[in-house]
Amino acid sequence: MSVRAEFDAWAADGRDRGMEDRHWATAKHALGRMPVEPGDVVLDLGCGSGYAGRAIRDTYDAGTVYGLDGAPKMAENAASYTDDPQVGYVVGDFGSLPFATDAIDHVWSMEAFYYAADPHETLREIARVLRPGGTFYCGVNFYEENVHSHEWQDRISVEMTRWDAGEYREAFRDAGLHVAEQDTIPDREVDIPDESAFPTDDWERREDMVERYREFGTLLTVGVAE
Amino acid sequence: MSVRAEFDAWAADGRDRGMEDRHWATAKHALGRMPVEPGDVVLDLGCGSGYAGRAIRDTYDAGTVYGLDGAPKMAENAASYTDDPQVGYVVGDFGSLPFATDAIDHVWSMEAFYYAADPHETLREIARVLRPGGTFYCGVNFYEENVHSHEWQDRISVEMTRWDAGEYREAFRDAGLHVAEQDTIPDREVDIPDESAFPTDDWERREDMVERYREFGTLLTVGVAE
Amino acid sequence: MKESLLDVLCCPLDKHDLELEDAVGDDDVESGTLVCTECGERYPIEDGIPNLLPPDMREETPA
Amino acid sequence: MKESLLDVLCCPLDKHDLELEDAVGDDDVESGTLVCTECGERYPIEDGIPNLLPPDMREETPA
Ligand SMILES: Nc1ncnc2c1ncn2[C@@H]1O[C@H](CSCC[C@H](N)C(=O)O)[C@@H](O)[C@H]1O
Ligand SMILES: Nc1ncnc2c1ncn2[C@@H]1O[C@H](CSCC[C@H](N)C(=O)O)[C@@H](O)[C@H]1O
Repeated sequence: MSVRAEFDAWAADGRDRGMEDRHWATAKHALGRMPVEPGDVVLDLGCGSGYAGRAIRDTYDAGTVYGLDGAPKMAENAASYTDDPQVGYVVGDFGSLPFATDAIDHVWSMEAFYYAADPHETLREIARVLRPGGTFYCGVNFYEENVHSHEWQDRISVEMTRWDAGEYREAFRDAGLHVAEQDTIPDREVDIPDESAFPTDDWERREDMVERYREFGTLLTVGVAE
Repeated sequence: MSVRAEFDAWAADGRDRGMEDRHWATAKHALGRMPVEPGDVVLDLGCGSGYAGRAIRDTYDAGTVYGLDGAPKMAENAASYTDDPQVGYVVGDFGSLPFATDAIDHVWSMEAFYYAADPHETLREIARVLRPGGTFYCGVNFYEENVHSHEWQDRISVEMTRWDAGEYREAFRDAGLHVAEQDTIPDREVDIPDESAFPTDDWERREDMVERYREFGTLLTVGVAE
Repeated sequence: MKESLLDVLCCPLDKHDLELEDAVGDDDVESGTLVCTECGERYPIEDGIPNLLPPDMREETPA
Repeated sequence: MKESLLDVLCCPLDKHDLELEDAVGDDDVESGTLVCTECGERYPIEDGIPNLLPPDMREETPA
């Protein structure tokens, strides 16, 4: 199934907002680290509901924020949540970004990068659209060390890339992005029930749930364009 | 009084180890974000007891770690805590680094940068010794937003630089360092007594102590050399 | 979309500039077509959102 | 100090290479002098630690 078909369905049944709620606990910490200056142009790749871009615009007084998504219904939903004229949405694919070379100060992508059909090509595209010194903030909870994420692939028709932390660093560098930082950001907010509640529908063992959220959380890799 | 006189005295009365204990709670989080690869050459500016450089060497299998300090007794103490042949210490000043251009992969500095007599010159020196794409991790708990730190200047003879977060970003860029991230890292470990214990010797009000440690913590700014 | 978006957009295929045709709406374009100044590929704007998927990924929505 | 440290060290004043003189100790130099190949400034190594403070900041330790 295509990105469009899969994620249009997600948007239609409200999963864009559901993801926003779940991803905010880690996203906000990564967003808080970004060196965005007033007036900067920021691109949110795989924006879903678009919450991250709007937070960047509000918090940092960013000049313009663009959200790109491959699913038209996601972009439509995102557009319907704001009437800020400095925020815009486009439908496009990670594989061939419709943005001019050096046009962007910062690229943000949360829980989306691993859906790229050719992640190396996507990194080269990101390096191309970023001005020299611009940053790429890439957050992923689907990654090799997070063993609890491995089964997610079975539940989704789009093929996912599962790199480990070192592979992310190497791929960034191959694409011309200096690696400035790498970190796992724990989700300290998700409610983890008492021992007695396990097994739950989703988790056999409490310690796995703790590890998944409080330890592995979201892997953040920050690149800086040459 | 000179850096040497002030901090030799600190080293002589064991304050190098005391700082190590207190700084570790925030330092370890910043250290954990560094993109150090096996074999990299790392420089610890104002190394004090040298704990950070040794942690980098051990955690990342760094090739060589050098600690620089302006107080000979600090460097002596640091050297006495390790016999790792891949770790070395030198006495030197932040104002004129005795390292070759492009010789260093990553520079680390914890609670030390604000003692530089000319912080702009020190940033230029750091940009010079870093290879293109190398990172500068700069942690400071003495900074403008941390109002509880302002009085520290009264207790020390060396003049301190008190920039706010924006001034750090601007000064980094002026010196040729792209800003990749800025964050405040809370100290979640220092013991904060119950309300009933206040005022303590050091703190009038509990909420100030909470703000100082749990909120302001250490301001981390990460630069990447052009 | 705001017309200023044209300053940063480009053709996803060959990265050349785009030109706006048949625009409905003023500064805030509701519908129209973005045309690549190099390869001539045409990209629709619908409900104010430009669709810049490469043509082979774009399933035409019924008119 | 390890002799390999010379590969990355330089004169703090003019950033030129340093040469090792009067070294005591093998690969692991206990004492000696680092001399700038350009300006000739001399920097002592004591207890295995080179003192590369600029000369005006270096207070001589009694011999
Ligand atoms: N190849 C591709 N090109 C563009 N968008 C893609 C894509 N593959 C997946 N996406 C989009 O990426 C999003 C992943 S879900 C994450 C949404 C949002 N960033 C959040 O944090 O909640 C979906 O909206 C999906 O449509
Ligand atoms: N101008 C200067 N040049 C070199 N070192 C300096 C300096 N000013 C201060 N220092 C050194 O910087 C250190 C600051 S204390 C911090 C020590 C250590 N990084 C830690 O986290 O605990 C002291 O050891 C002091 O001697």
